[in-house]
Amino acid sequence: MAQTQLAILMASVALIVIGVYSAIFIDNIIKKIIGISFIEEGVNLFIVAIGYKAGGVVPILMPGMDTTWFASNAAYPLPFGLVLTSIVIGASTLAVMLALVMVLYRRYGTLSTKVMLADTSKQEEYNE
Amino acid sequence: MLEFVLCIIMVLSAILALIQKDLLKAAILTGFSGGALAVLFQILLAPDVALTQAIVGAAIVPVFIALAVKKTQRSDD
Amino acid sequence: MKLYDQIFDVVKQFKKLFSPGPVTNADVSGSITAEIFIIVSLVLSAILLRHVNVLLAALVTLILAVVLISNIPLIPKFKKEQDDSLEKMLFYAIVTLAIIVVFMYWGGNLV
Amino acid sequence: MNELIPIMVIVPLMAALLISAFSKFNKATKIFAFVVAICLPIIPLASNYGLHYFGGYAPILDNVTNVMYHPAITYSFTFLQQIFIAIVGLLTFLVVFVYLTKYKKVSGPYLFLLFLGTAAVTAMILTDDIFHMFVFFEILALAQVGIVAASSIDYSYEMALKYMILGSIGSPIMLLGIGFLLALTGSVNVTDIATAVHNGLVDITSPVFLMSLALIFFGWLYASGLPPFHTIKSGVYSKAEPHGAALLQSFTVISMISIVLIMFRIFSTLPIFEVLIVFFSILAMILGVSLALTQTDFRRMIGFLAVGELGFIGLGIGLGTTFSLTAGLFQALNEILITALLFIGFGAIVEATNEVDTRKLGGLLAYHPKVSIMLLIGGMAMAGVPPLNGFQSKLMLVQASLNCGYPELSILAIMVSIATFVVFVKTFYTMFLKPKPKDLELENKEVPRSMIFTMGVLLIIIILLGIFPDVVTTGISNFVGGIL
Repeated sequence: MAQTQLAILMASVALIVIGVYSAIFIDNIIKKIIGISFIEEGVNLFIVAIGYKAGGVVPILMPGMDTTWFASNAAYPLPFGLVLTSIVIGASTLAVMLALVMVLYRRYGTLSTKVMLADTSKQEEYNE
Repeated sequence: MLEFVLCIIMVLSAILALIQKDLLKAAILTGFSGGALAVLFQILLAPDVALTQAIVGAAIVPVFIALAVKKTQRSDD
Repeated sequence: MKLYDQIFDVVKQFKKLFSPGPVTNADVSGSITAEIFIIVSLVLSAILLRHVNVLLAALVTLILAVVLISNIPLIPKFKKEQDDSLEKMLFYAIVTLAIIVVFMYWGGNLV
Repeated sequence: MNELIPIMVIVPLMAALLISAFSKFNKATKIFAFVVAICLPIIPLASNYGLHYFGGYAPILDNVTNVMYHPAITYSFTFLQQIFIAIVGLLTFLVVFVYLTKYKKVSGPYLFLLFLGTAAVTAMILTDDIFHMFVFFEILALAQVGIVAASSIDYSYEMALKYMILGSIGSPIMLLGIGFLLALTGSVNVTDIATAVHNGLVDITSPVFLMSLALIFFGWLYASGLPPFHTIKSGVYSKAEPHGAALLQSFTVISMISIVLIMFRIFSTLPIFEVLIVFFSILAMILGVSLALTQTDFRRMIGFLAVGELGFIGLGIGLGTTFSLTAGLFQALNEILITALLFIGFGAIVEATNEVDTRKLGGLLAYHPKVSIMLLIGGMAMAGVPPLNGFQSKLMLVQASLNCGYPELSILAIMVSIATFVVFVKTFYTMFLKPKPKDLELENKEVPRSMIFTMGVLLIIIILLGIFPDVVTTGISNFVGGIL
């Protein structure tokens, strides 16, 4: 079952690479934000894959289970707890970014990063 | 076997979302990617994470993006 | 003679740096200070390579000094590369990430 | 009285939630915020040192291997945490005070963000759990973005969005590094990880361990605003309201030292760790100060200087001896105070003149003598002029790098100090001494008295720390001896 873990790792690396690619090369700001959120998903997938145990069971102790058998067969639950937090943080970050984009769209009328988030130091320094 | 299919679905829909011209389609494809990830979490023995990811990744995030698209513009040019 | 002209030309190029507004002498002298500071400090930090290899440090220091001095004014170029546009910030962030990762993977045990 | 340790995080967090919920009642909110803000510096000073285990799960001793395991999220509270939490609490109090006196109608969300940021940095420096630190680091990033976006300065939304986009690359990368560490050791407790590394349970030459260092290091660069993030960090400072910027830079410094101390405890066995930190610190000093010299917007100039000064902290930590670490941490404390003074002082000038370009200002010494004298002393403290605290920490850093056998670094540190001084002389001349330009209209606006009070308090601490540095350095040195 090592193939499963390998495939999962490949998929998470692919997601991270897609995210990094979109951060540099995609101009539309909403698509850029979508792309960057894939980095977060890839990292989450990776961390869950750490806790996975091939042929194991879900780390919930049901009544009637043998404790020693459970301890040697259950998946490692600590990474799952971390990912839960991370998912929620990612969603809230995405929401704040989209809200800022909506405000900025009203000012610029375009979604292009080159226009919206260009260098502003010259305009504001000497506006007369 | 299922996990390979899900990995491919997830990565493919991520790529497809980024090459769409229509941003609403991109939002829906993001939901596909998040949903596939949720099922993948279930296969990886993390049902609690899968539940959260199913709600957040497959429902809330696409809705957020769709709302943002509705308030701004739909086509990417 | 060419280097002299180039050094003399530096002040004119600083004018463009503050282009929309007036150029005061304090700003120009600050920029010249920054110019000298950046050359001296980069050369000085190149000397730190002597802890790796003395010959390498001498070579790098000399080459760096020649390259930096023959390329003045440096500050307009530096400032242009570090402006506020998101593209440049993202580009440099990701280039740095790639350099750190590659350096650590292949060279992490060499030091 | 170890119950006070979690209270340090809980009080600002609860205050933040209550204020944002009941911000309709203007008067009551003001009084409540003021009372909570006064409590913030007092709680750490009244508390005893010790450890706090959340949920009461005490460490478990493994009898076979004789190793302690920490199942609970642990807060450790020592002299270092005490002094930094007290200082950030004091700064929060001063900032909230300035904010409350500036506006008649307070904004609940803004106070919420200020208190949330304070709670987040307090938790970051207290915690002994690397994932707990990451969670509060993300909360801190959101609070910082909020503080920037809430200001009324032009282009603040753009800067906030840029900071968030860069952050949403930086923090998942850091989480990935934490994941690598988790995969290697099976724990997120820093003490457990450090024990595993030092006992040889982890192969420190393995690529996974090296990659975890690389990825966490990149996250640290984002958190502390060292290059390549120096432009965005200085931009964020210049786009926040002056009192907000004073608080933002303290958040940055504290998150920087709390992450770097964790990294130091885990990775200090790798020689390359110190090389990386020193390299980026040198880069930060050179780029920060040389860019500050060319700025005409004085808020931006302070922002770049603040980033350049972070290089000194990194230098002290990168050298890796007890003395240099003490110097670096003392420099961190000084920088929080000095930069806050400068941001608030220059903010007072903005408030009085409505102008941020040094080319359009001049002759302000006659109009605002108190502010200008205090700013001059603050600038001297940052550049390292003798009786002030910046001098003490920079002298320690120079001595430390000489002791380690790197005279180049001492020369570089002195050069950066001189360049910092040049920046101040130039700015002070153009703003305060140069004849007043004809088209500059000063409608005799007074600087708010609360700002002058704040600057006075900070200045007294700066001078006291400069004359009696031993009050702080002895305790920090003991702490450093404990982690080395």
